[in-house]
Amino acid sequence: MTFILNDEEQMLRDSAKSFLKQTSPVSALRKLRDDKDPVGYSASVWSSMAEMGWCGVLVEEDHGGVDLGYTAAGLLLQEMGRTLCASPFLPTAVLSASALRLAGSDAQKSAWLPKIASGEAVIAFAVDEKARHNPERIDTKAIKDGNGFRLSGEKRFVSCAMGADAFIVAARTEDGRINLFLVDADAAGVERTARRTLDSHVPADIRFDDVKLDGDALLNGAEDSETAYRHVLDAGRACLAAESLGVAEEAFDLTVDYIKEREQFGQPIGSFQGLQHRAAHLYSEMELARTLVMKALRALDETPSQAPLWCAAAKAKATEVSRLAGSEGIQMYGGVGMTDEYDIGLYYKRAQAAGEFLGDDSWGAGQVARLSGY
Amino acid sequence: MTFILNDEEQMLRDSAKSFLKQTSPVSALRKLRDDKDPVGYSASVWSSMAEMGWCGVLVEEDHGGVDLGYTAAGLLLQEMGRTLCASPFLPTAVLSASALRLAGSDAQKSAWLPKIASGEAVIAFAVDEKARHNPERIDTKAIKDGNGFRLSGEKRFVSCAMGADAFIVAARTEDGRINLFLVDADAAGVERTARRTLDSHVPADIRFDDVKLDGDALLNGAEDSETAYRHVLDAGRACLAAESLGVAEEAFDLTVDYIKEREQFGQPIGSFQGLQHRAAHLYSEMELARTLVMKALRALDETPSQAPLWCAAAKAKATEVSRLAGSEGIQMYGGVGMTDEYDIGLYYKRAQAAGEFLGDDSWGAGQVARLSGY
Amino acid sequence: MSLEEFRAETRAWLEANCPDSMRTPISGEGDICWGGRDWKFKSEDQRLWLERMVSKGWTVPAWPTEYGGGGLSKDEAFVLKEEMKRIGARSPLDSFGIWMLGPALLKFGTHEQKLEHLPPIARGEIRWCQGYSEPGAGSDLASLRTKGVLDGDHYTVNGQKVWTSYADKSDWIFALVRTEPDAPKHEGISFLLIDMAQDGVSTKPIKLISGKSPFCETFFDDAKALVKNRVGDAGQGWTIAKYLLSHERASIVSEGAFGGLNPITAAKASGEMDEDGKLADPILRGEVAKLTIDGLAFEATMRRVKEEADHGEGVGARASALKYLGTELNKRRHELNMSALGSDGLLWEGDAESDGDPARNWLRARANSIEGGTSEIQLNIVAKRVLELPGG
Amino acid sequence: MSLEEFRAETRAWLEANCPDSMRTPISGEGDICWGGRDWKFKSEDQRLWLERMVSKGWTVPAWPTEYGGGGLSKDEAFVLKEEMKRIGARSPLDSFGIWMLGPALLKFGTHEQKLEHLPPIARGEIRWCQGYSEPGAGSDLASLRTKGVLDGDHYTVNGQKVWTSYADKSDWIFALVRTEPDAPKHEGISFLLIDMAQDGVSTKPIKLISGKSPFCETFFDDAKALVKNRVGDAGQGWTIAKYLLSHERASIVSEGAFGGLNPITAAKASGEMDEDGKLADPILRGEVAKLTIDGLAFEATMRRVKEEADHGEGVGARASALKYLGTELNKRRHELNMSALGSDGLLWEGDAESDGDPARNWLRARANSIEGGTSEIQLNIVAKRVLELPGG
Repeated sequence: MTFILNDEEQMLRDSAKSFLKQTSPVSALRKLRDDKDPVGYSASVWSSMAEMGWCGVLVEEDHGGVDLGYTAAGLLLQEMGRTLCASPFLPTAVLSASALRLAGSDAQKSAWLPKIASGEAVIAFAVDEKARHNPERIDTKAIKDGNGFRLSGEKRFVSCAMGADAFIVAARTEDGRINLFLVDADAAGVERTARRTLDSHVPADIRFDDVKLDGDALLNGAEDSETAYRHVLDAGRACLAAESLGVAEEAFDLTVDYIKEREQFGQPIGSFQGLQHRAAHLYSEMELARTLVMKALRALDETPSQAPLWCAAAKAKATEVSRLAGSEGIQMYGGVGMTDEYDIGLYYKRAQAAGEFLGDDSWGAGQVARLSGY
Repeated sequence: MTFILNDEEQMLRDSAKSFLKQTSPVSALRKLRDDKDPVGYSASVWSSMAEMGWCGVLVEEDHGGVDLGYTAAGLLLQEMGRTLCASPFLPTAVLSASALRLAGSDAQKSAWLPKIASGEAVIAFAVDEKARHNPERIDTKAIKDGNGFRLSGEKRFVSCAMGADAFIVAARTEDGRINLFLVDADAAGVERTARRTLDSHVPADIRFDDVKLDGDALLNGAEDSETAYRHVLDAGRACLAAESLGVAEEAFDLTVDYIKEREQFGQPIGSFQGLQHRAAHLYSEMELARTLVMKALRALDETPSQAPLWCAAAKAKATEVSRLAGSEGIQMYGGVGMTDEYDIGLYYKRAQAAGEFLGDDSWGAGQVARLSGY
Repeated sequence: MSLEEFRAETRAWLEANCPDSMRTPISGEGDICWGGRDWKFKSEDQRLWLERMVSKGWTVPAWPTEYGGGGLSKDEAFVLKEEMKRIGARSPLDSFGIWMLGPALLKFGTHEQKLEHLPPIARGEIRWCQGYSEPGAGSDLASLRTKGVLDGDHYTVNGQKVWTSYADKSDWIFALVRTEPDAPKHEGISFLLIDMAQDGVSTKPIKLISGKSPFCETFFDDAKALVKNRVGDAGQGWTIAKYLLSHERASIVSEGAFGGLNPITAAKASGEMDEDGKLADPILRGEVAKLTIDGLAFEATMRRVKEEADHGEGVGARASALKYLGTELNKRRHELNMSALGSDGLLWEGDAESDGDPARNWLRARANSIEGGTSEIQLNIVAKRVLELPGG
Repeated sequence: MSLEEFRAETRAWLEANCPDSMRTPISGEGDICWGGRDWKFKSEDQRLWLERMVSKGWTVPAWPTEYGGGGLSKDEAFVLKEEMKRIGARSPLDSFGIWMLGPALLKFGTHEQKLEHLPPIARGEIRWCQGYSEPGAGSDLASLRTKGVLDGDHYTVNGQKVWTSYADKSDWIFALVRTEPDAPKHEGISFLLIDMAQDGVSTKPIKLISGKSPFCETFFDDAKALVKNRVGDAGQGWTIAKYLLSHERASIVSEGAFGGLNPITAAKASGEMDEDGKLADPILRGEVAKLTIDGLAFEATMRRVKEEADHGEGVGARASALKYLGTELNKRRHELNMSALGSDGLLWEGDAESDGDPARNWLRARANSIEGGTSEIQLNIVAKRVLELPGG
């Protein structure tokens, strides 16, 4: 593997940077928040992403995608992190697209992947049922019923679920295994409740009350559901870590700029060694996070067997570092860092939310210990 | 309870300070080390301690002690920490005296407590059998044999055991309970091996090979052995925490003095904000350790039911803070801190050893969680 | 009267006079009684409780009776506090007048100033706010620019303050104003009491990252402050402010030690304990245990330092270490609360009024290490004044 | 020759020429081959292995052949490294001449200097040590006081150096010496090569807290250094030293990333794993897991930065961040080793030669963040040169 971006990746990142800066700056998130947007993201930004091919970044060309791989997906999310862009990119273009690609039947793939690539369909990915992430704690049941299933259970804080056309739901079948099911958002017995979160996103709690599913709702293609489930979560962790890294980088850049300008006691506060050492420490920690994110993304693309370890490590480190960048940012801004007027607080909030989703730093450390065999 | 020392305590501390400074400065430890002293402490200092009543600090007056309580014992150890005085005070005057007092029969008390108070007897206290402290992991067996017992097992790194006349040994009886036994150091089947440790102390590994004990070797008086065992360990933790605190305080004072004097780039290094903030942080942390140590000692004297929590917390914090004081000390001293010529390294080594004994900071934190019910 | 007699009488009086609803824990800021000209009592019991306590002088039990206080000794005031705590009685009145201006006036004010201003504070009639910080001044308070020009019996004040708590709800402001422009930085500032019910004073709330707006910007536009309402001498403002800052420090610290949600109750609330009653995530549990240790240590340290201070050893610059420890600890507590709550902690608003409280309190806690002197300033103070390290 | 051909040839040569005993891991410092006038080979194989590698120029594979090197390209040198690693071949020769003086001479030396000094380094005939630090100078290298006075064809050198690694076993020293007393601090220092086999040079080992004495004090008492052995211009010493410091930084970092005991192997050795194969203490396990993450991250970061440097993005001041991260990480690793070892880690000396190694290595690691520029210096460099924060 190489840590160096190839020309294609470089171009993708540059174009993402300029697109997001123009179309989805931090003020766009503020507007979604202040308007109490019902889905929490901009449909027009989402369409533009589709036009640029982003939505199909993990979709094969046969199904209308551009198939650039996880490194590319991660680079896009890193840039989205930098401008706090809220979109269904992670749940739809990463998690759901990956699940369909790995475990979808030909029919499922043909039905959904082109719609994902074109931006027509938003699919949410429903995992957790309790407050803290744990992919083994799945109590939602899918009970065999004729050729189909009956689905019951509750999922919590599902990203972008309010605007979703369908969900991919992790549920336990009677054999105790975790399987993935495609569930129409409008199916009878599905009830979703918007949850407005501190990062101004709008996930939803979803209740499945004896929802009748056809047999072909089950994802069971080239790979079985459970294998795909674990791989998709790894991919989600690496990509979300990339977003957290972007959040950290922008928060850090804002802070460094601020302490260069801001004067106290007749000199820029960035000239005080106390702050200098902490800023340099944070920079050093970010170097580590940068490496792990890249390593995890490349592992997904090139050496999938190594991905679980690197994805868990990347998620843990990016969570830790982005929260540190946010909290140090607010402290170094001082009083104005506490005001809604400055953006630094929005970065801190997103760092917290992105950190919690798919496993925070404690969870990630535990996972690294397990995978390392101690 | 009060955090303020009463006049008696104040006097005790002041006299300990001046005695230790004169009789047992750091150079005394260096000499024991360089002479490869076989027991690792000075018999003459130990006699002087006995003359001043220290050895009987926890022994009732009936048995020749001064019975001043755990706060007094802790104050003495804190001062010993400051000069790195090595002595059998903790194993004999604290652990063994407490065990005998709590669980000794009248005969055992009459036989041993006066000897402890007078400095005639050194008794080591043998608990751990594995590398990390855990009071539940006792595999040494005491099997009933007629009116007596047969003792088999191995104890590791038992403090001051090379100079001991007897040991108090934690062993499991056939009912699965932990009991304490008084074992003569010269008994047949007892074998001890000196272990020279990094702090220049000389603990010993002790092997008990089917050692025959009389029935009255069992400590089973006013309190049963197992209750006494736990209480004695708590007391040991608080007192050892007090020693660690003394180690931290002296290391810190040395360091602060050093950075006031030492110049770099034309100014004292103590004027650089980077070091100032770290020194101030360490000072603040030491304030917390100071409180916990005092709280634990007072709890042992006044509200024993609260002692387990405070003793575990004090041990954990004092371990953490003394190690931090040592490592920050070496870093702030710079190159000369790495040389044997300066004392700071000796403080760091003792902090490490005292930290490990009777449970380090990880163990203490786990214990606090258990005792707090989570 | 002996202390025991005082305790018995106090207990009986509280039993008879504290309404039942005033013995329940406050559920949020909305339950606090702040007083002031425009105060609307939240309940009849709240009004009654204030009135009864005012009649005893027990809103400010240790102030002299002639200024509206209870005239209690330190020990008696402590007994009153204990007895109130025993029955869970709410504070009848909270205000910056009680916490900050009162102590300043008692120490630096004239008899006339005390007579004019203290009783309305004690009775909850006038609500005060504090005007120290200015935009751009931050930790460097001595660089203040709000100006007061002497003009006969009054100063004409122009400038802007920031971080004035509840200025939009207050009646008067005590403010630091540069009245001696030619004096050295620290010596040109006076401590002025300014009536906010005049055209020259206006306020604008500041929206915080927590979504709340407890602070305002306050503008002085040819505002008038009578010379008789200058506390202390002209140019003595800095001295008084420093005295008050140490009071503020103490109050922020005690807030830091205050109960509320902790990671264990949080984990219980979010269902993150396992069947053995252990925190399910072992690594998070380790972090929480270290917080428990530091929390026990900090609360006991507050008691120790108080005891030592009573014993005559003084607190002095060590207060800065406490402020640092308490506020950093409180931030850590809130961070671990959020971790223990997982996605539940992310909730910002919902149907229940308390929805979003953990997140908002987590964000609010970030200010602890900024307000009342940043953590960096406290560490500087410890380094210079406790450790006596050389100046940089 | 293509790289693949080179690999095949190299593999075959190594197979044929590396003695079996030179393919086993070194068990300690005693197994390192340092060379020098007084060198005693530890084994015949060690001698043979050095001789054979010298014959290929592969003790310094990338140096030009005329100076005793192998003349390999960067890629070829990398292949050689990989192939040696493949069979676990030991380094045939380690020395400060290879790591430090060589690069300096290659960059700043004259052709004559290179011809005179590089081949003996490559052949392990002359052992060098470094004379930079002085008592009291510490991080402030520019304040050096060792003086050199020009006297015809040589300088007369007087003064004292400290922290000269293995000076008591070395033949020559490269030293920073103040030769232009009137120039500004940084511009008055020259880089001199001094033969230690003269009466004017003496050494005294320094005993460390680890109980070892790898460093010395070195005294110059009218020692002579020929002018032709001045590297660079008079006064250019600081520039050369800075260049070398970055080399030293890199070597300390890679030592930091080096294998050896880790908390897992330590816990296994001390019997502190539970039946499930988990580290028995769950809180320690959490700390170790965080170390694992940072360790993975750091090692991969070293590879990333190397790759980026090869790709032309340069390393520059980022090397300071790496030095900081690597050394702090190594200290943490040793601390956790000690925790995992429990009382076993406390052992200082015993019957086995390796008894006490964990404790001594733990103490040795404390120097990582002091030598080669302290962590504080590295953070200063990152702050100023990477983040471009203003001067204090």
